[in-house]
Amino acid sequence: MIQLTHEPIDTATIVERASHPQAGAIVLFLGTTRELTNGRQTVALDYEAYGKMAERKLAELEAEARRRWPVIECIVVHRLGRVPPAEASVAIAVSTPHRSDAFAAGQWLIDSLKRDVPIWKREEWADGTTEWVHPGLVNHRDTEDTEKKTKSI
Amino acid sequence: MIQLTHEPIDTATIVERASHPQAGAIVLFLGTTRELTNGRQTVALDYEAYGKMAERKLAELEAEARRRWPVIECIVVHRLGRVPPAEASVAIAVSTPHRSDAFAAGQWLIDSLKRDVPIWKREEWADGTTEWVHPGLVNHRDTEDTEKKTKSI
Amino acid sequence: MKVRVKLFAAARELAGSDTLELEIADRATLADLRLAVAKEFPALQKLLPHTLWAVDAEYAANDFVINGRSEIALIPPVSGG
Amino acid sequence: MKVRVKLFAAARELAGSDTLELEIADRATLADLRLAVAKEFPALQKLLPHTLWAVDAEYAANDFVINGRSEIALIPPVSGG
Repeated sequence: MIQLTHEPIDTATIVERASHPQAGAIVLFLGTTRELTNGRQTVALDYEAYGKMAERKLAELEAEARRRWPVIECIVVHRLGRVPPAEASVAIAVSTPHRSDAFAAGQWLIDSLKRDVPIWKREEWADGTTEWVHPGLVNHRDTEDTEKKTKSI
Repeated sequence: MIQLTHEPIDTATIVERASHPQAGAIVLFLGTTRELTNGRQTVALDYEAYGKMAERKLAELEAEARRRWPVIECIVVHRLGRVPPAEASVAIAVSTPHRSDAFAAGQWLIDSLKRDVPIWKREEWADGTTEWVHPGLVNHRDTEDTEKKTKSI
Repeated sequence: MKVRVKLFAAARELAGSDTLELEIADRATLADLRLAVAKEFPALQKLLPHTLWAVDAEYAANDFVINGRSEIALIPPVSGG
Repeated sequence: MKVRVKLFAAARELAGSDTLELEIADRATLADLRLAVAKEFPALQKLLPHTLWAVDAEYAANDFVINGRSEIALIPPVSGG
């Protein structure tokens, strides 16, 4: 089951859905908003998705995980909009007969989600500025910071 | 935080305790009672511990996990007594700044718990018999089953 | 041929719009479209080399030949999770 | 010297008790204790080679010299989780 939602993620319901009499293991992964990144304070993260494509890619990831591992239940939920510190932006739950498969599938799902699914986060910094996170791209602000650091050495 | 309990494990509270503004990832592992083992039906598992030593070993495992990984919160709860199918006998939650450490620490904790902590389970089979699980020991009943299978081929 | 390109995240903010409209040649590829976007929307020039294309909600290669019916989206480096 | 040995799981069921009481020589080791248990409690003979010892709630080696004050437990292969 895959879902994009603007509501806070209800982990208890997700664990409930992952439970199954044939399962010996459930692994739940939560990605949560971290308050500090390289010493800068985050007020919130703001998530945007290409909804139709994100849902399709998430469904493909679930299908592929089921091909690779003996997955019983698989739940992937990504929250959109503003996510304050300590709250979850993503939840992945996998149940399998034996635990090593649940860990492997859970880790593969979050790694693949972060690489392939068209969802983006924007940092909302404590100084009031915002900044889209696009890995591999050096933004103007980061360049300035680097220059300042270099000069001060 | 480590705990032995005779009550059902409250996973929502455990996830709540693992949440932290410095955490970017939480991994929750649940070991749940599986209804079928090699085709035989389990009515429940019954867990017994050498309580004082189990608590000490669990505390050692938490301390060792904190030495090996940048663990923010670590919760290990093992249920004792009768655990019906689909319910959790053990819950391990780890929060870390980044996700790979949470997966590694969670997997290490459950692997180590299963190897080192003096807790035992007894199978309560659907046919009314019970059987302590002692890995590496071949019990009389298993031997009979193997002989039957061998003869029937 | 007229095409629309859906934009997200920094691309949307840099362009000041969630959709671009461009005229391109019939049988143009996504590679051709990238050049056209860079020319007509200079604000996207720095971002463009780092983007992928999606056609009908699936990643598509640069040599994909555009038709008028498909939904085209510019995908900047993703950061979900 | 009198020693008590705590039992768990199949060991407890096989012995029909959660504690054994034995007389052993002063300065006997856990290896000596294992032999004494095997001799006095035949029901445990098949299980004993697969067990570990704990002294004061910590795993202990076979050459550990028993004193009268320690809590000794026989630990069959564990199966928690």
